[in-house]
Amino acid sequence: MSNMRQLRFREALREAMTEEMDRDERVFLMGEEVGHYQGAYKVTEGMLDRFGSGRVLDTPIAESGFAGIGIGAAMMGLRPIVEFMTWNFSAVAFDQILNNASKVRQMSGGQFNCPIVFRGPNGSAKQVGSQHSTSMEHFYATIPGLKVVAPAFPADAKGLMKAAIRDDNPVVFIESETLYSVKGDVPDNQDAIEFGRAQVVRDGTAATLVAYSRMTHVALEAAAHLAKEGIEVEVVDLRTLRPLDEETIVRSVQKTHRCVVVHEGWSYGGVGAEIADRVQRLAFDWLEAPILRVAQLDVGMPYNAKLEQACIPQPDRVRDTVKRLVFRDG
Amino acid sequence: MSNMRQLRFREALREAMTEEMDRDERVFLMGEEVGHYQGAYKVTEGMLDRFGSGRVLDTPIAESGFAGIGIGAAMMGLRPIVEFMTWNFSAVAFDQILNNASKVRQMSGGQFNCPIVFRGPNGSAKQVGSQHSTSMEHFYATIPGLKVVAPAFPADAKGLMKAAIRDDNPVVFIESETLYSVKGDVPDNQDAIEFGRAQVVRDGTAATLVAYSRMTHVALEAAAHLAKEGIEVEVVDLRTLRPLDEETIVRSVQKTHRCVVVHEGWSYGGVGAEIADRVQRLAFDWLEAPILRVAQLDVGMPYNAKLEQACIPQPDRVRDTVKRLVFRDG
Amino acid sequence: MTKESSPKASPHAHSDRFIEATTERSFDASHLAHLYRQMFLIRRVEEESARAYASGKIGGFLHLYIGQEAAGVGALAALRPEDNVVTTYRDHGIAIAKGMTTRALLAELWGKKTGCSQGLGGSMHLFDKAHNMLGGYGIVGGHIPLACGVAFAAKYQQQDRVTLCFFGEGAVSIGGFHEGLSLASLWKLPIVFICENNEYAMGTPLSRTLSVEDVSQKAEAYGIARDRLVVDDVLEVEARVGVAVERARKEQLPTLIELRTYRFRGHSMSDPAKYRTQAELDDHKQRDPLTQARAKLLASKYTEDQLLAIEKSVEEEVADAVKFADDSPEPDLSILAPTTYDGPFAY
Amino acid sequence: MTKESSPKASPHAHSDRFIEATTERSFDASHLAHLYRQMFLIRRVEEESARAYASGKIGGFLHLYIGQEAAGVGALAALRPEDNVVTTYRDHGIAIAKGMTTRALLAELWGKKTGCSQGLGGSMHLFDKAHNMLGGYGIVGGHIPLACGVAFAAKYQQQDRVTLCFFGEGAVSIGGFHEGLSLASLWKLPIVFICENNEYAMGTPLSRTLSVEDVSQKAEAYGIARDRLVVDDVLEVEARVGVAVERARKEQLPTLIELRTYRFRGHSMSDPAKYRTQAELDDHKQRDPLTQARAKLLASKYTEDQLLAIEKSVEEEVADAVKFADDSPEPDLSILAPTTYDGPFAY
Ligand SMILES: Cc1ncc(C[n+]2csc(CCOP(=O)(O)OP(=O)(O)O)c2C)c(N)n1
Ligand SMILES: Cc1ncc(C[n+]2csc(CCOP(=O)(O)OP(=O)(O)O)c2C)c(N)n1
Ligand SMILES: [Mg+2]
Ligand SMILES: [Mg+2]
Repeated sequence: MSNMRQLRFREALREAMTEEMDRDERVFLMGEEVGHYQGAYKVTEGMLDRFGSGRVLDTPIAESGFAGIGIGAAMMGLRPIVEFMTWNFSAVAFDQILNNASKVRQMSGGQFNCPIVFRGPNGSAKQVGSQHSTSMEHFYATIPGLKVVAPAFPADAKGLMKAAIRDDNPVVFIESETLYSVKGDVPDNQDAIEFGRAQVVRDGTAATLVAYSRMTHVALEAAAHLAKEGIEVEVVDLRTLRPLDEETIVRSVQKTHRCVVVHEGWSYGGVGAEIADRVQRLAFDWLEAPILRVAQLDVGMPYNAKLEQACIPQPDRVRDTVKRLVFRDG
Repeated sequence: MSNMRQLRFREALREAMTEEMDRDERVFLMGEEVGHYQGAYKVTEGMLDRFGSGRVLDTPIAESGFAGIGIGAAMMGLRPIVEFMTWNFSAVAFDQILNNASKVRQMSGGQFNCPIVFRGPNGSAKQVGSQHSTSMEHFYATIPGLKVVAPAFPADAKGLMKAAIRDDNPVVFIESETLYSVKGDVPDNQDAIEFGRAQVVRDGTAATLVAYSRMTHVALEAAAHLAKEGIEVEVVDLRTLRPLDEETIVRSVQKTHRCVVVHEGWSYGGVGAEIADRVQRLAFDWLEAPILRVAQLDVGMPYNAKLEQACIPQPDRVRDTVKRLVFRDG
Repeated sequence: MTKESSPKASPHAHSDRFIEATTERSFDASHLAHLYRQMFLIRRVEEESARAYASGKIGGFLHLYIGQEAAGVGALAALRPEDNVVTTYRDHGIAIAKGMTTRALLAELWGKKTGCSQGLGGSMHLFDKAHNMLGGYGIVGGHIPLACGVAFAAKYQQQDRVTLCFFGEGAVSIGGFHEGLSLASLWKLPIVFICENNEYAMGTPLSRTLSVEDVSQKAEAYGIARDRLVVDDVLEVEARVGVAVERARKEQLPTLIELRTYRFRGHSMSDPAKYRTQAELDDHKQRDPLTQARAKLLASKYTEDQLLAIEKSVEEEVADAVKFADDSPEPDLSILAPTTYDGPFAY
Repeated sequence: MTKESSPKASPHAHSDRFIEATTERSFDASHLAHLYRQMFLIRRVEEESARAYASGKIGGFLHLYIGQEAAGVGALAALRPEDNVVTTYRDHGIAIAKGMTTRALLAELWGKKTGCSQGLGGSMHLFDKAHNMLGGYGIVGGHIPLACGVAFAAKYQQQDRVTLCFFGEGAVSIGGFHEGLSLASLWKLPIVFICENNEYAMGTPLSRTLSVEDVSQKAEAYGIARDRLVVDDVLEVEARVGVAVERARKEQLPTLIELRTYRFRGHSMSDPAKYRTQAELDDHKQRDPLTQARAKLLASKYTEDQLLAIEKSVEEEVADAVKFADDSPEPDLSILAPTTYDGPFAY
């Protein structure tokens, strides 16, 4: 067994990027403030010093431009990591990701790959308001040609980031500002983690909670509360959204017969809708109650702190939803 | 009863825009080639002549720029209709729609409305390739603050376009190049049609087919085939995707106990996923089989004609899916 | 926002010698006192905000306008009340200069229902319809086309209202800037684009984002008028922006103005601003336009006592607004649906 | 794509008098014959495509390059085989000039598995990795930053490969143009931006989309070199683009070149091109660079028979490619998954 260290989420990401840049000269990093400023959220701290300005590039504010540069460079065999200061700003680069990154392999008949990682924090931070709080993951998870990764723990962040950088396809890597300081055990020799493998992070029988990224922690908190009330729920941490490990989800639901999906994005057509579809389709005969979603309230994010917290899924909302399921009659 | 005329889909849209521009000076139209060229797909034919270049504006190729201009103008009380030559090109204006149009009312505390219509053809045309064939509706349907409309018939196109123009909120209006020449009865005095009311366009008991835009016609064709085999399915034409008329869908499923959603967009988190979620949630105890989706294959659109047709839902794929449901054991 | 008199716009706006030419000219001291009060009010509001942020009353991002007051106050002094303003997340100073009350501003920062945006917008999204303040926006460059639309509406409705659109020099690299200026030029929109070049975009100096140091030069690519000046004298800013405002109002032509200014604080509260030297900061503080305006007032008919009285009235206004914000109620959940849609909720 | 010799790049590329200066100079007739063959091949391929479109062998959009051949052929003649090209949906001519075989091109248009993109890309998305043809793209302006990335990669890998990026004058208004040029300038990328100004963007003349008629002038905003010429003489295009290519290769500096050209057909097959007069079209056809090149060859050492022989070889090449495309198999469904992802499918 390898030794464990306690790392923060941001440190785990940084280690993954650093190790991959050490082993592969084709990997480089670019984004706003990733270099001299050491990263808006300090994820890339020290990397400019280590790799120099040829491989750690501070960009102007031009997401579409530098996303496009990343895509072209990836087509030529480089392996760019493009940081969006937050995923909100990827909206101005949406065309590049949708129409170039995800499609170039297919429309070139398989001649050109696009091995690029787009990464940055997603969803709400704290009171940063309507235009800075959008959960963007489902905009990308819907697009074939992309892979979408959303870890909850430092070890997964490291292993999945390494896999993302090594992947020959474009990868959308979803982080969370409110996770960056979270600590967790990371094996010394943490290697790349294969995409498409969800993890059961808590065992239970009463219901299955499916979550990812920061919401896995919310789900676990809810599960702990529920356990005190005698309700043992299983928590499945997806880790990757595309590919989606439907087998692990279905296996759990076949055991628990009930399913709640927890995520921060809007519910309409969100990742939760996709999971609801798959679970009802693949575990139809095992379900004893409808699948329920706990998602962001269907509004833009308000600035006021209490309203914001009310919009974002909280442990008590998850708990109440599970109880509605468990105590459903008929 | 009012008299009926046979109109093409594009004529119905044009009449709606023309009538609304006649009755309300604040309404104006802009987009690429909408004026002198008479519209890339001739939807706006004759409108420049009628309203002049002050109200029918040919724009440069700058979707983000003119979408933004529309949004600012709408905040000042005008009622712009912004044509995207196709919805594919809205990807470069995605930020404007997501971060400005949908959010400005809420982030101004309700002070500023954004009464704007974004419209244009969506999804596949015929062999126009990967970057020109994306079904974009679910990217918008997921966003609170927007309304999303996707009619299948000329009368609905007219009535819903009038409603869209009169609506005080931003509306995404989904058309289809392959529908523009389709004819249908339109009442002489077709007035605005309220959003959020789906229509049962064929009665049946064996299953419910839910569709919208061009796929309603595919669903109807499949239904006709199935009828020959003695399977009578009900077809629900959604007409608007946000608001979504879950009552009509659920009422139908409570009767048929089976549901298939047909749409052109990708399945992951598509409108079909949302409908699957709502149906299993709201009609759980009535369902005798899982809800199935017939969507675009999970790839970018290939150019080759046969592959393209294989990617887009066809009547036979719908028919086979229904039969799988109807003859499901257990 | 109304002013007692306005200096005449100079025909030499493009000349660099204009600065010297006008600093010598006579000026209306009471008008300057009025502008000084606005600047001082902004300064104090910002200092109070910083304090409130530290004590947790304000959350999220907070981008202070300290150091740049003369830019916004000078520019907005050239407007009529019915003219429109659109700006970025660094919007407190602009909002005040456009007429928003200190109460409505602070209550918004506090997240209260009495805030200008009912506590939903926060620091970055200040809107005030009554004063034609069309908002602060958080996506860099995204508001520039929107501002063009505001100008478009005035032209469409044949109103001679001018729109001012503020942005930082960091916005010049993004597509929204290009598309906005391009369309404004093509369609001859009554707008003035004001680039507040404060030398940094977060931690990035202009030299690392733009290959051409003179931002105003971009105007050439669009064939529109331009101007460029260092913000020292608020009256100078007013006069130079005034020329562009008149061009917009009378000729329906856009202008790009680069105001060279400086922020004394970090980009936002979380930025320790390590990327610049203390000497650089001190140098700029020594040329603080507020101090300059105060000195100029003292050198004219104003006494120290009169200025202290003005400053005291500002302190009272700020204290009142803080109390108002403290005492105001928060919005509750019932506000969310009706502010998301006008009319029935759509889901 | 290899050429027998290349005229030396002139140091006077910025001078408008350069055109006269060089038309008089000596030239390598066999090189011109080589370029003439490429142009004639493109012309004939396009005519054949139009016919195939009418008969239903080609579907979707079809944007012909007829009239513009000298632009692409001249520009690409200035490249080395290892240099890269990125262009728009109007890509047939560029692809051929970059070395794509006529077979691979036509088979692609026919949607066949033997096509350059296995029948998946179609007319607008021609890719040929072996010839460093990095694709035709359908979103106006979206490929410009991508092309900068291609140039970036060469610089990163310290290869002296130059990237040529083509776009229409319609692309100049969009954000992608601005962000691409801005970054190329800032990061000193080895790229040449070639605006093929054919006077129309679909039905819209330049005067309705740009306030500044001289597109090349945009270069000033980015502080990069520029050039502007009317495409008459393919050798002239080669020489002038050559200057920029050398600048990119030797100095790692970008250039914006405006090639003033004209398309003889509508925007795509569905466009009857009613927005221009027959006289205007005739005027341009009279100056057809193909005719000019042919005349110049005849005036040099080439005989009519030799040119007919070249033309006959082109006809044979086209006929062969048509037959090849006709006879080739279509791709089947099994191709979709492995071209969507490299490695396991992700759903
Ligand atoms: C499209 C986009 N990208 C990135 C950001 C993050 N961001 C916010 S402010 C800022 C710097 C802007 O600098 P500048 O335009 O000079 O304005 P200043 O803050 O100096 O007033 C950045 C990068 C953003 N808000 N929007
Ligand atoms: C972003 C975007 N908007 C609109 C279109 C539709 N469109 C395709 S080509 C074209 C005109 C382009 O003209 P120009 O750039 O001059 O190139 P040309 O066709 O003349 O070669 C338009 C509007 C598009 N493909 N992409
Ligand atoms: Mg700045
Ligand atoms: Mg053109």
